[in-house]
Amino acid sequence: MYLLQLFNGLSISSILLLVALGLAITFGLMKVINMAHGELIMIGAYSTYLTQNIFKAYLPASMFDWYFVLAIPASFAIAFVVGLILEMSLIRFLYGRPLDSLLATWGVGLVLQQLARSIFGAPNVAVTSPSWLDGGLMIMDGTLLPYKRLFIIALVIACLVAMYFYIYRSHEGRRMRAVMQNRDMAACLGVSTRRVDAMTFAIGSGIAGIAGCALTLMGSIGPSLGTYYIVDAFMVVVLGGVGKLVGTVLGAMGIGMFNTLFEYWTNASLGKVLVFVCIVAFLQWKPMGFVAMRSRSLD
Amino acid sequence: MKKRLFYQLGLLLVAFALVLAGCGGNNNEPASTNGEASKVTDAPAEDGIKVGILHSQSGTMAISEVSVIDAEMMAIDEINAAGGVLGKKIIPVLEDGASDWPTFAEKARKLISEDKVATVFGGWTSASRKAMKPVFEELNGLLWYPVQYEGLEASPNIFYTGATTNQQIVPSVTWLLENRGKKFYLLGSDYVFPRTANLIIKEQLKAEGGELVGEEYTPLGHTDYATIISKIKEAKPDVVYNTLNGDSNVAFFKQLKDAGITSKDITTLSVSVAEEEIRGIGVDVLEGHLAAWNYYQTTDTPTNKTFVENYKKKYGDERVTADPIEAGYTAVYLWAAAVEKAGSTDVAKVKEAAKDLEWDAPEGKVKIDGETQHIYKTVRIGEVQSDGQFKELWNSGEAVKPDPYLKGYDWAASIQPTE
Amino acid sequence: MLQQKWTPQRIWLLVGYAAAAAALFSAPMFASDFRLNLLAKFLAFAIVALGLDLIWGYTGILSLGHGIFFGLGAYAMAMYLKLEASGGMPPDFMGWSGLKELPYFWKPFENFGFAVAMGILIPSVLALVLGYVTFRNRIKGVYFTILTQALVIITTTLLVGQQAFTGGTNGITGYSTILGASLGSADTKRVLYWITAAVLIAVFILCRYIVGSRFGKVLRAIRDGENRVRFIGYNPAIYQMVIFTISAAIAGIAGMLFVLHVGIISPSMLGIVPSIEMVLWVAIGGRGTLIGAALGAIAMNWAKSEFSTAYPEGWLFFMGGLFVIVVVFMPKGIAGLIGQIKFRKKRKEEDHEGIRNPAV
Amino acid sequence: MKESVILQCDDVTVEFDGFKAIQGMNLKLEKGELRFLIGPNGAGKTTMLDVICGKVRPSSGKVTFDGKVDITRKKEHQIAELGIGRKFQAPSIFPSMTVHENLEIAMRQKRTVFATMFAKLGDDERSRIDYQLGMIGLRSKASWRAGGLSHGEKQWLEIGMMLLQEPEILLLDEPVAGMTDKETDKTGELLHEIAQLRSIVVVEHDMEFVRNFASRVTVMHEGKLLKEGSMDEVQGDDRVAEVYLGKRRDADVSRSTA
Repeated sequence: MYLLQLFNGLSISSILLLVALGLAITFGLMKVINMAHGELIMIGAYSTYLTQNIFKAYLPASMFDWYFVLAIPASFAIAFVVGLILEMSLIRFLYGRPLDSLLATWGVGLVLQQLARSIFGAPNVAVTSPSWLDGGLMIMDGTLLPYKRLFIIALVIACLVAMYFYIYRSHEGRRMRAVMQNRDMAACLGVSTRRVDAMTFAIGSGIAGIAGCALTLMGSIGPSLGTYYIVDAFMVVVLGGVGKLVGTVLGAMGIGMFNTLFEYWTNASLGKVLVFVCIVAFLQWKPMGFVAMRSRSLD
Repeated sequence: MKKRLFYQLGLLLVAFALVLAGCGGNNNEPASTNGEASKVTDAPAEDGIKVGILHSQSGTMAISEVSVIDAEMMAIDEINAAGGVLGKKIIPVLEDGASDWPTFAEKARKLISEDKVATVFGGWTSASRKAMKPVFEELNGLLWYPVQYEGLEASPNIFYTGATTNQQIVPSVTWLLENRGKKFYLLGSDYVFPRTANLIIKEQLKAEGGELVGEEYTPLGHTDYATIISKIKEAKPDVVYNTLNGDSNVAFFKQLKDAGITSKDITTLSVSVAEEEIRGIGVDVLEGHLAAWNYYQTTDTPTNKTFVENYKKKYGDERVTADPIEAGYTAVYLWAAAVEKAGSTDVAKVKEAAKDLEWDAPEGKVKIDGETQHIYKTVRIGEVQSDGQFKELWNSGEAVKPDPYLKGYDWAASIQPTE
Repeated sequence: MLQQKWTPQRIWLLVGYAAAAAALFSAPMFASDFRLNLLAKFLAFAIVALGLDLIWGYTGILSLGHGIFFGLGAYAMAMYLKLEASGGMPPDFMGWSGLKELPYFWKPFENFGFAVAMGILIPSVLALVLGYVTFRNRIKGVYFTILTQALVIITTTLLVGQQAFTGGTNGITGYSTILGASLGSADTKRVLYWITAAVLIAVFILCRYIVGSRFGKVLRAIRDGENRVRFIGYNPAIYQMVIFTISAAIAGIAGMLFVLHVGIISPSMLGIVPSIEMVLWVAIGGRGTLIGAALGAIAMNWAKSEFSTAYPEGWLFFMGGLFVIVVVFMPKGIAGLIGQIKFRKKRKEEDHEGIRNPAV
Repeated sequence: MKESVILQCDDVTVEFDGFKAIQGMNLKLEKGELRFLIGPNGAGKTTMLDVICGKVRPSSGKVTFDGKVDITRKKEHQIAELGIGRKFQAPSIFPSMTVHENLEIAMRQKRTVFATMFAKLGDDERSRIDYQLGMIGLRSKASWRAGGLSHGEKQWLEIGMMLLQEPEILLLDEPVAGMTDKETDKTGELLHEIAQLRSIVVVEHDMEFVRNFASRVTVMHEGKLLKEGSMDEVQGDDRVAEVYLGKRRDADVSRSTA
């Protein structure tokens, strides 16, 4: 049973991580408090819903199971484009004003939610998960590890690896880090900061889209989907230490594991309270999160 | 110095304008702001009867409530097409409760005291009803509340057209004990309806020989049920009695299926999952699970046939009807019938006329109970089929008399309100 | 203001304030009962906005947890009202939650004075404790903001979960009288409105005093450069703690008034959404100006009320869009906009005087 | 002579994530002394000031103020209250407040919440501020927003704020950076004037300024004390010439961070 709890904890951590990864970029690297992140997740989920409907309508039933393979890049792409538009029309005015970005993007979130309500209707929509993700891996004494949860763990790892290579190994990534660390200097060296900003934000949004796609396997798809995850996602990033991928992973693991433990020992409501109390206490102890960066500047 | 002062003066001017706009503007010409209220209201206001429709059109509860608005509007249109009430057209005034309880109270107050509506159809959550109740009692308005709820209430200014506990929960528990097993696991969202419902169920289980093997509440908006499902597995219940709210149902049922538990392994009976919710959860995960309601789209009555047809014709073929939708629709007709009988929209007269009023609703014959202002309803237990519709497994035969305080049940003596 | 001279402008300003106060107090004469009730609610919101402006506009701390302080004040008053309605018996929701006895911590709330004191004290003490630990640990900016959100989650989950003691999601509603006077009667409502207006004016004067004092200058210095303040010899943590506590107390007072006018308090009023909305009132009105904050609260709520009536389906587009535009393109809000117009006009006249600070 | 030592740093070591910015630095400052701290970029000069004013905690070593108070465990505001004032490299004034307000809150006074809440600007305080305004030449701009001042004026304002603070020791990090020659000379004279009453430590890159105004100079290199003495002694030292004076100075372009 403890094995299963461990797995559950891992699974919750992976979902949290997936939800927070995009935020780790937009908030962690760019210092934009994007409250519309949840709505970008929602966009990813609705993209999956649309992909499913297109498959249902235009392709033979035998092909249906493969819609999900296409849905992941589709969600990424759509959320990417929305993120790009958002950055170019709005976010670029907000660099260096993190608290203002919080308020403005909250307004954006409201609009996107209502937009979803107008387009898709207020009720939830259903996404049928592909049959190859049904069932699970049976390991001893009837403990079943659902394929969907395993799939999400794998997806997170894939995203992490891709992000790692993009940020730390690619040419584009190097520019991105340069801009995030010293905008003026990067600009002096001929890096187009406008372009890099837009790309970075869009990639963060795209990853939120992937998260939305994955979440269709686990939960509801409706206009308010994003609101369920947004606060948790911020907690993950802050707990981990802003600006560090490793920190985000640790943050997600910490919250996921403790959540499962507390929920198992007490109940869901109390478990949630305890987790948040722990976060508050932890931040008192280490205000900069698990992985902190020191600086010598005055502020 | 000068600039500062001019600047403050400017602000003060704006303040003035606002205060005046906020309070003064309206009194002189009460119709003006109401005129904007809905496009329909611009029609001749004199020879119509205004009614309020107050549900959440935004926020988390919009998921459920928007369909009820549709049903109520349809009933109003039908009645108007048939000549209206007392020879006058019904004019709906729409307001958004925005899933926020104080907003419900505010809008209720506006509908009664500003728009002077004859009655209001509205509310979904218990909290929204509790928020509106004092307003209706204070201003002597009339509210028709269309959703099943936890009982223990009977306001003289509210008509309850959804089921109270003895028309849904109590009979379903009895049925489950007789047909599915004795070991119950109670799972609900952390709010008033599930907690009160489970309080009742626990007493009933004690009295009728059931066994409680677990009880769990999850915060509203909870999205991961892995831990709860392992707890359920450990407890090995025969029945999971599910009072989860809206979105949580989706996560719970999807993850229940992934954990390898089907309706054959454990029976789940839900009281908040209707046809509408099935569409959002997906038939693939819900097939075979049970629900307890008073109405299904498949309920076989002549009125229901035309009701479903008209609803689909009006709002689209893919739409479905469900219990609260039907209860909202019924509420409008019951009110109209009461007004016709009373010959007036006066609250006291309508209430008097509504006593023992009968109507052939889509769910079957319903009757208003004068004492509690609830309605007699038939209890039905249904099983989700692969087409997303319910198959009725059992019904109570005749309409059950509403008993919101469960006075007719000895075991419920301890759950009376203290006041 | 170095020398307080009776310049004509100053007199005009005082006349303006007096007229505004008079307008506030005479509103019951031309407003319908419903409108008066709405206005009273907005005035309560304006009070929170003032408190919020103290910490955000003047000290640079963004709290997304003011809903809690507002709510706790409201709950204190609601407990009193509920006990008065139930005649000291356990209120209805305790009954259907299986609680037969009135819990010990409810009992003192039968006393009106005690309830009012608690409505101020509980939020203050909570803010003091939170402020003490976080500001001492130099948690600031975004981190503080997110911490307050965590606090919101904790408080609301607890309030919802402890249904037997708090009324759960339904909150506490169904009151009858206050100090024996019926809450439903028009006279009581008018008196309550006047009390609210008076409290608003009192809080406004208090805030003006704070902002104008040297204490207020230190707060602005903290906003400009917290570390620099430290090297001058002030302990910013204490200042932040004190102003945060004052702000929370003001929110608690506003909460108590809110309950009197609205007749319900529930955990949803303490949630993240209302807390952000409160900040937005200040943002839209104009952070860093007290009148702006109060006006923002009144204007936004009035707009919300009107638009949600006029366009029940689309009002969120409008509100969301407004938030975005104001925050992004008018960081100083309505007050800033008016300031700009005035400024531009004046500038033509005194073109050569350079950039003067409007504060002196 | 012992009682005239106002500040003594013994064996101070500072580590940043394993990197030793200062290694066993000693520094003794006497009352009324004007001391210049020089050295190439990265020598640890600014960090040394940070240690004294409490911004950075040394990993080992001791800083004693006025012969009795160990200030290494005290917080910044407590150290400031004791009488150590700090001027940062980049002018750090409060930009949204007026020049007058900047001076008002910096002025030596009771700094408790209660005291500031009910403080009234008395005649005495007003004349102190007015005197200071005259000294830093900003009297005509007293009601300007400090953010609108020129760079040099900001530097002056900050010095003025420090003087109103009336500290025993002034720590100045490149006070003449960005000033015109005339302003620089004026600053130098001002420093000498102040040093009559107080002790001053100046970190400076501008060697001409150091040559013109320094009495005693401490040279740091790689976190250690390299040489201490009069300007002539320092200039004559081979090692100093090698690590510092021999190189061309380009302080205005590549500046070590504050």
